[in-house]
Amino acid sequence: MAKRGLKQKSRVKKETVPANELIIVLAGEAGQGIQSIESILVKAIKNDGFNVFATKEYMSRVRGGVNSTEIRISSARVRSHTDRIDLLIPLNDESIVHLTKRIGPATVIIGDSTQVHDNKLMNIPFQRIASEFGNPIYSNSVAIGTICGILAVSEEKLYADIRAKFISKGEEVASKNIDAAKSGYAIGRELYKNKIIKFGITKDPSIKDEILLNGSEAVALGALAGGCDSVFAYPMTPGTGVFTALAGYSDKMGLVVEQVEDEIGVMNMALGAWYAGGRALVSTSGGGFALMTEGLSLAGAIESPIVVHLAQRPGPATGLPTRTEQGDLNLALYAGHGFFPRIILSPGDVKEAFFLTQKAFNLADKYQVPVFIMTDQYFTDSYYNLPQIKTDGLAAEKYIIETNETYKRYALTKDGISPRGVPGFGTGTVCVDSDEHDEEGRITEDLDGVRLAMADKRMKKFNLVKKDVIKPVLTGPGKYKTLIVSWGSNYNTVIEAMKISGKKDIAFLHFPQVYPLPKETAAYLKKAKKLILIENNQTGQFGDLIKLETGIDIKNRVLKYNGMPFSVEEITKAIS
Amino acid sequence: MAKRGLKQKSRVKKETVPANELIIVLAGEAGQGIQSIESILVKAIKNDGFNVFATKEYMSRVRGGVNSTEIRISSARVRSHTDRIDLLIPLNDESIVHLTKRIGPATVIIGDSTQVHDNKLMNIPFQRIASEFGNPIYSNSVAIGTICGILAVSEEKLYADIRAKFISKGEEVASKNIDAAKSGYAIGRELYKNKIIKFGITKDPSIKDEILLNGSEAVALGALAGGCDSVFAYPMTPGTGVFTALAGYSDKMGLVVEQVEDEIGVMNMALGAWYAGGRALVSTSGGGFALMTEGLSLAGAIESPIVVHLAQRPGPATGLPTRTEQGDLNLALYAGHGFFPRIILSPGDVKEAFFLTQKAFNLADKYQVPVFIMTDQYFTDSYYNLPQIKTDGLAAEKYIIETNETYKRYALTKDGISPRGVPGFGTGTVCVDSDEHDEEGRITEDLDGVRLAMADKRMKKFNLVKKDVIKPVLTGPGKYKTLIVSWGSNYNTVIEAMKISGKKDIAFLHFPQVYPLPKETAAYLKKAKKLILIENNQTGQFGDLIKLETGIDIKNRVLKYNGMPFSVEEITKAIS
Amino acid sequence: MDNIFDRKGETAWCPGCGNFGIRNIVLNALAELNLKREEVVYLSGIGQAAKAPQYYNVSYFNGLHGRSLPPAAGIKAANPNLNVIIESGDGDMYGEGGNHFIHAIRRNPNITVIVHNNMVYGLTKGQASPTSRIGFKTPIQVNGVSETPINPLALAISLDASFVARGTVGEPEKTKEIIKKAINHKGFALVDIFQACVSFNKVNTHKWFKEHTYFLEDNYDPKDKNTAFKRALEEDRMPLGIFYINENKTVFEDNLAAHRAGKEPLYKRTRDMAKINELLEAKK
Amino acid sequence: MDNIFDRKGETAWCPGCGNFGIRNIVLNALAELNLKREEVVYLSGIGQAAKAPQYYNVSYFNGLHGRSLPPAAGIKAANPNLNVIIESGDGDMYGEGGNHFIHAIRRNPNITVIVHNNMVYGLTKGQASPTSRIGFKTPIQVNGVSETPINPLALAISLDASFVARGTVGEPEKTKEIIKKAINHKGFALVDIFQACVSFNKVNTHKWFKEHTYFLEDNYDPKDKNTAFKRALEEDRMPLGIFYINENKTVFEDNLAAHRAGKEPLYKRTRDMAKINELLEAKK
Ligand SMILES: Cc1ncc(C[n+]2csc(CCOP(=O)(O)OP(=O)(O)O)c2C)c(N)n1
Ligand SMILES: Cc1ncc(C[n+]2csc(CCOP(=O)(O)OP(=O)(O)O)c2C)c(N)n1
Ligand code: SF4
Ligand code: SF4
Ligand SMILES: [Mg+2]
Ligand SMILES: [Mg+2]
Repeated sequence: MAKRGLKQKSRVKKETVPANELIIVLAGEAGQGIQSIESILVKAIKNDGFNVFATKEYMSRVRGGVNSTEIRISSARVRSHTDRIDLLIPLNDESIVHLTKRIGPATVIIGDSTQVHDNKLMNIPFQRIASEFGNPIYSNSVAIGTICGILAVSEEKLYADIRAKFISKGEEVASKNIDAAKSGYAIGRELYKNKIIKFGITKDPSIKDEILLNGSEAVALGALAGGCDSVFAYPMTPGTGVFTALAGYSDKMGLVVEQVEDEIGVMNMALGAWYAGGRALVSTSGGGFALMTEGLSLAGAIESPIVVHLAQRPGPATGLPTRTEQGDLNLALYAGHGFFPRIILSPGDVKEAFFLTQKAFNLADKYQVPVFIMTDQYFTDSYYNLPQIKTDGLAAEKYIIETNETYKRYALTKDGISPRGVPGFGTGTVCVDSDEHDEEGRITEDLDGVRLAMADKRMKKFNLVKKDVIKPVLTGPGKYKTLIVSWGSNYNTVIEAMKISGKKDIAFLHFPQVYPLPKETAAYLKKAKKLILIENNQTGQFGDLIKLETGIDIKNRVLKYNGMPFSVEEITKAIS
Repeated sequence: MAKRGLKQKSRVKKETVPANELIIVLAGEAGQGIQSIESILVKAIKNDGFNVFATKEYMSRVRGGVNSTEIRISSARVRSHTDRIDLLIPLNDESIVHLTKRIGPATVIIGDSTQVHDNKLMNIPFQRIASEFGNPIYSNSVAIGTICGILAVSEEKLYADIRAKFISKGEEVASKNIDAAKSGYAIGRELYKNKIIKFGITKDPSIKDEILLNGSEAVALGALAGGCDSVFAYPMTPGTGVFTALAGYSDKMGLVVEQVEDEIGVMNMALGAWYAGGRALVSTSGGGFALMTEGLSLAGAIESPIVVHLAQRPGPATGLPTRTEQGDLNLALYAGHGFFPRIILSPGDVKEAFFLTQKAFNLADKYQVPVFIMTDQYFTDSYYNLPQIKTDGLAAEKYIIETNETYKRYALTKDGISPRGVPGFGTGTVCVDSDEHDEEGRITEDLDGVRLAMADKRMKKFNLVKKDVIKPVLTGPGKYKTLIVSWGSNYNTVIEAMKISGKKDIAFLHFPQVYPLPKETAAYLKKAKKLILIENNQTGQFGDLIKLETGIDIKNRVLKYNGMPFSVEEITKAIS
Repeated sequence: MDNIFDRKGETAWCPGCGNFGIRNIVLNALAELNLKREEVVYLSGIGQAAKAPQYYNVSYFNGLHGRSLPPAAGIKAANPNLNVIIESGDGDMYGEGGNHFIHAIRRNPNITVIVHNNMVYGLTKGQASPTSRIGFKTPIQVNGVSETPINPLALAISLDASFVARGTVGEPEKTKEIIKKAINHKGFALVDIFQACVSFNKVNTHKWFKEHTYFLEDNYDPKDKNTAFKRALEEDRMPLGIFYINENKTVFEDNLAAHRAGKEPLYKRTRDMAKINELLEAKK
Repeated sequence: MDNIFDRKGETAWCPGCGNFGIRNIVLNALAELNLKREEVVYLSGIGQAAKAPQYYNVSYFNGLHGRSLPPAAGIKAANPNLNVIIESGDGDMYGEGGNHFIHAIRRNPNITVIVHNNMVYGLTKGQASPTSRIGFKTPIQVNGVSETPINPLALAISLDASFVARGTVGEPEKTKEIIKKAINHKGFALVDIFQACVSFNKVNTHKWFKEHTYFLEDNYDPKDKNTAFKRALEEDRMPLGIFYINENKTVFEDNLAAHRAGKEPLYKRTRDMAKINELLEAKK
C-alpha cells in the first residue's frame, strides 16, 4: 500500500545551481556555537534585503554529535528545506560524514584544515585568524564575517549586531569579535571575487522591513492574539519552544506561566484555568500528549475549551526526540475514551500558524471543545522573512456570560451549546462534572433521559463544528489532472516543488484544518485523475482519515519517516 | 448517518410468554442484598438442571439507588438480556419506577406490601415472615425460598447452599435463614399451584455437571491457561473483576498480584515483568487505559509483549462508571504515539473469552506485541451455565531463548521478529530502549540506516500478524441476503434475536478478532444485499474500522449508548 | 437557621458513614466563616468522598480520579479571588493523585485540601488505599496489606507544607475549628480527617478511631518542623490538631506575572492588540 | 585492571559534567562488589543522567521519562534474583516520576536508586527541576523559581524508606562506599548524588556543591527517623552520608504469593493445566 520511507541514496548527483540562490550549511558538534552563528547571520542577511530561510537538524544531546543548520538566501522567497548544499562550512570531520549524501560535485566546502579533512576542502584558517585576536573562540565570528563577505552584507549593521550579542561579556570581547568578523569579511569578499562561490542574488530593500519568525514564535504570538492568558506545560522537545516564547513574554503581557509536575497535571490545570475564565494553552509532543489523554476526555465531558499545541516528533515512545515526523494525527483524532467533538488544525506556514492559533482560541471558546494545533520539529524550528503580520480585525472573542440564580451549566439548547458561566461572575453556581451529569452539572443515573440527552447534545455541537470548517487551500490551476494532497508543515516544500516541476496540470490541496475534514474534500479529490498523498509518517494517517470520511483511497502515498522533513528535491521527484 | 441511540419507549406492549422460560428480576437498593440472593439462587437453579442466565445493572454507589438482577431460567440455553420480565420482585417502590418500561401486562409482581406499593402487587409479607424467625434481615432468604418453590428446585441442595453461605456467622444464623427459606419455599409452591406464575420448563439433569462462569472469571481463567503469572492493576469498574478473580487464585497458583499506585505504574510495571520473563496481564477500563497510552507506545518501541484486558464502560471521562458500552475501540486501535503493531480481540461469549485470553498470551509472546481483550460491564458481570471447558491441547507457549555473549535484542531478521532473551538467562545482555535503537538496543541517531531498518522491522512484524488472524464467525445460512455485523458482547443477543426473527436469509458475522481485521471480511460483506451493523456505542467505531479497511460503508448502524446493553427485543426489532 | 451552603437532598453515601459527619462539620465551618457563596469553588476527584461537592450549594469542578489539585491551581491562577476548597478521598489524593499532592505543596496555592481518610477504597468496594494499615485484608490484598502506609502529615511536613492538620469525624467541634483555620490560612492547607467507612473497613471503625486518637496539647506550638514531624510519627495513638504552620512562604498565584500588578480575574481582562503589534515589530 | 561493567566508547555528555564522575564511582562500586554481570539489570527514565545505562556493559531497561521505578518492581516480581539498579535524573525521579517514588518506597522492592541531582533539567536545556533552588532563573522561570524545592531525603525518610543516603561527585571514595552499602542493603535504597551540570546550571557548580556540603559524623547512627529527618533538613551546608536505615521492613517480592515458596524466576516455571482444570471444576 504505502511506499517505503524515502531514503537518501547517495551524494546528490545532477544539480543545476540557480544563480539567484545560495544554500549554505553550517555543521558541527552541539556546543560549538552553530546556533549563535545562525542567529546573527540570518538577521544580518535579512536586514540587508535578502530573502532568507533557516532550518536546523540536531541530535538529542547537549554537546558532541553532529548538528547542522541550513541557510538559504535567495532573490525569491524561500521557505523550504533542500538536500542541495552550495556552500558547506563544517566545523569537524564528522560533519562531512554526516552530510555526505547532500554533498554534490558543485558543493563548495570551506573550513579550517586543522579541524576538517576533505579533498574538496578550501582551507580558511578560522582558528588561526581567531587566535590572532587572542582566542580561537572567536573563530565563529570569523565564519560569520566570511559568509557576510561573500554576500557583501552591509558591514555596519552586522558589526552592530555582533556588538549587541557580545557586549554583555564586556567591551573587549565585543570588539575582538568584531575584529574577527572583519577579517572574515575580507576573506569572504575575496572568495566571491575569485568566483569560488558563484551566485547572483538580487536584493530587495523592502525585505528589511519584514519580520523573521519561526513556527514556535508564530504559534506563541498567535495564541496571544487569540487572548491566551495562561500557558501550562512540562518541557518536551519540540513543544518547549512555544512554552519558552510565552515565558519570555510573560512579564510584558501579564501571563500565567506554569511548569507543571507532569503532563497529566498540565492538562488538568489548564482545564481549571478555563473553568475559572482563563484562556489556557498547553504545549507538548506525542509522549507528553499521550499522558493528557484522560484529561482530554475530561474536557470533552465537562465541555471545556482547551487549546493544545501538539508539536510532533518520531515515535514510538521516546523515539527520536529532536527529529521531525507527522505521526501523531491518529493520536489527536482518537485520544480520549467516549465520544466528544474536537477540532484539529495544521498550519502550513508561519503566517498561517499565527492566524490559526489565534482562531483556535475563539473556536475552542465558542464551541467549548478541544482544539489542536499540530506542528512538528521541522516547523517549530524553521524560520524565514515575511511581510509584517497585520492584526487588524483580530479579536479575542468573549463568550463568557454572567450567571444568575437559575443558571445551569449544561442547559439543553437547540444547537447543543450551553452558555458558559464562570464562578464568581454573577450569582449562579457553575458546576462541572466528569460523570455523566444533568443540566445543572450533577451526577445522573437517568439513562434514557439525561444520559441520552447529553450524549446527543455533544453530537449536536459536533454537527455545528462541522459546519464551521476552514476550507482547504488549493494552489495551482483550477483544472488539474494531478492533485497533491498534504497537511501541515509540508506546505512550502510542496509549493516550491510544484514550481520546479513546471507542470501545468498539477495542483496542491493543503488542509489548514484536517478535522473535521472539510466537506469540499471529496469534490476536489474526485476532479483529479491522479492523486498523490504526501505525509511525513510511516503509514499515511491523513490518507486514512480521508478514506474514512470520503471513501476515497489515495493509494499513491509518498511517505517519509526517517526523522527528517521532506526536501524540495524529494517532493519534486515524487510528483514528476 | 447513525441512528439515534435506542431508547426504551414505554411499558412493553405485546408479549408472548414462551411457556418454556421464566424471566425473574430482583430489584432494590444497593446494600439490600440482591447480589447474595442472586448468587445462591443461580447456583441452586443450575444445580437442579435448569438452564440459567444472570446479569445485573447497578448504580455507581455502595448503598441506596436502585439496582436490579435479571435471572432467566429456560428449557433451552439462554445467554442474553431481555427487556421482558415475567416475575418481578421489587424490594422498594423505586424499583418499580426504575423498571417501568420493562413491566408488561403479563408481568407478575410479588413483594412485601409494607415495602412496595403497586396496583399489580401480589403481597408476600417477606418481612413479617422473616421477623417470625427473629429478624427481618432473613427476608432475603424468604425470597430465595419463594423463587425456588416456584421452580420446585431440590430443597436439600438449596438448604445446604444456604448453610454454607451463612455458617461463618454461626449455626443459629444459618438455621434461621434455612427456616426462612423453607417458609418461602412453601409460598412459592402455592403460587405455582395456583397458576399465578405459569411456565413449563423442562430440566436437563446433565446441566448439573455444567459450570457457571461470568465474563471476568472467564478472562481470568483463560489468562491462567495462557501462562499468565502476574497481574498488575489499579481498581476500576468493570476491569476490577478480573483483578479480583486472579487475586483469589494467587495463593493456589503462586501468582504475582500487585495493586499499583496508578495506571501509568500498572502498565510500566507489567512491561518490567515481561522484560524479566513474566507473563503479565493488566486489567482496566477506558479512563485507566487512557493513562496507559504512553506505556503502550513503550511496549511498541521496545517490542514487549503485553496483554491488556480493557473492560469498557460509557465515557467521556468518568461517564457512567457502572454501566456498559463498546466505546473504547478507537482508543484501543489508536492509543500510543508512533507506529507499532497491535492485536485486538473481542470475545462474544464466556467460552470464547477463555480461549481468546489463553491465546492472547501466546500471540503477545510470539509477535512481541500488545494484545487487547475487549469486554464491557455487561459482559464481565453476566454469567450462565455452559459445558465444562476442556483445556486439552492448550499450552502456554514458550518463546524465550537463552542468550550468549553475541546476543542482540533487536537482531534484524527476515520476518522482523528478534528472538527474545531475558536478563539472567544466558550470558548475554538484554538491552531495551524507548529511544530509537540499534540491534543491540542502544540509542541511535542513524536515521537512514538504523531508524528506517527498525521502523520497517516493526512493519514486517505487523504484516506477519496480519497473516495470523482469527477468522470471523458466521452464524446462519451460507447464502444470506442480510448480514448482521457485530463484535464483542452483542454475540449471544444477536444469536437469540436471529432465532426469534425466524428469517431464513439472515446471517450474522461475529468478530472474535477485530484488529487486524480478518481479510475475509470484505468478501463476507459483499455477498450481502443488506448490511446491519450493531454496536453498543454512539458512532459505530467498528463500522468505521470496516470502512477504513474494506472501503465498505455500512450505513445501517444500530447504535445504543444509554449505558445499557442491547436486549433481545431491541435487536429482534432492528433486524426485522 | 438555614445554611446557605446546604444543598438538601439525598446523598449516595451509606447510612452510618463518616462522610455525613464531615459534611456537617464543613457546612458549619463555611457558615461561620461567612464566606460569600458565589466566591467558593469546590473541587474533588472521584470516589465516595469525592461526591461531597455535589451536596453543597456552591460552584464545583468534580474532575478525574486523583486530579483535583491541578485544576485547583489553575482556578487560582485564573481568579485568585475565589475561595478554593478540595474535598476528596485518601486513595484519590495520596494514591492516584500522589504526584500532584507533592508538587501542589511545593507550589503552595492558597487552597484548602480536606481528605476523607477512611483507609480504604470505598467506591470501588474495598481495596487497600495508601493509608490502609499493614495486615488489612481485602479481596485484592488477600493476605493483608504489606506495603507501609503513607503518613500524609509526615509527608506534607517533609515538603514544608504551609499548613498541616488532622481532624476526625468523632470530634466535630474541634475539627470544624481546624477547618476554619485552614480556610483562613493563606497558602496550601491540608486537613486529613479520619472517617470510618462502615461498608468496607471493618477494622478502622468509628470506635477504633476514637481509641487510637487524641488531641495535641493546647500549648502545642505548630511552628517547628522537627517537632511537628515527630508528633506526626506517633502511631499507637495518633495526635489530632494543627501540626505545622509555615507563614513564611509565598503563594503560587501571587508569584505569577499575571497577578503581580493586581488580582483582577483573567476573564475581566481584554487583550490589547497594540501590544501584539509591538511584539511583532520586535521580530524585524 | 579491566572493569567488566565498563562499556568503553563515547558518551553523549558534556565535557566537565558530573555525570562522568558518577559513572566512575558506580563502575568501581560494581567491580568491588563482585556482582555477577549477567545478574545486574539497570533501569532509567529519560534525561541526560538517564543515558547512564547505555554506558555500562549490562542488561538494561531504558524506559519512559519518569517511569523507571514501576518496571524495576516488575522485574523484581518476575525474577527476584536479579540485582536491580536505577540511575536517573532529579527531574525524572522527583518530577514526572514523583508518584512512583512515593509508592515504590512504600512497596520496598530490593532495588537501588541512584539519582543524579543537578538541580536542573539538563536534556531539555535548562528548565527548573523539583530540586532547583528558589530564585534559580531559567528561560521558563524568568523571574526565578518560586516553588519550594523538594528535599528528597526528608521526603524519603517521612515515608520510612529503608535506606536513605546522599553522596556527591566531589567525594568519589565516600560516595562509592555509600553506593556499595545501598546495593548490599535489602530493600529500597535511595542514593541522591549531587552532580554539577556545567551547561545549564551556573549556580550549583562543582565549587558550590563543595562549599555547601559536609559528611555526617563517623559516629552518626542512621537508625532514628527523627534524627535523620532533622539532619536531612539542614540547608546551609548539607550533610552527606547515610541518613537513615530501617532493617525491619519486609521486601516487596518476598511478600508475593509467587515467591513465598521459593525464588525461581517466573520464566522457568511451567503452567500446570491440571490446576486450571481444578479451578474450572470448582465452577460447577
Ligand atoms: C483513572 C481512574 N482509575 C480508577 C478509577 C476508579 N476509582 C474510582 S474511586 C476509586 C478509589 C476511591 O477511593 P478513595 O479515594 O479513598 O475514596 P472513597 O471512595 O474511599 O471515599 C477508584 C479506584 C477511576 N475512576 N479513574
Ligand atoms: C512524557 C515526557 N515528558 C517530557 C519529556 C522530555 N524530557 C526528557 S528528559 C527531561 C528532563 C530531564 O531532567 P532530569 O531528569 O533532571 O535529567 P538531566 O537531563 O538533568 O540529567 C524532560 C522534561 C519526555 N521525554 N517525556
Ligand atoms: S462505601 Fe464507605 S466511605 Fe463510601 S459511603 Fe459507604 S461507608 Fe462511606
Ligand atoms: S547538560 Fe548538564 S547534566 Fe547534561 S551532560 Fe551536559 S553538563 Fe551534564
Ligand atoms: Mg478512601
Ligand atoms: Mg537533572
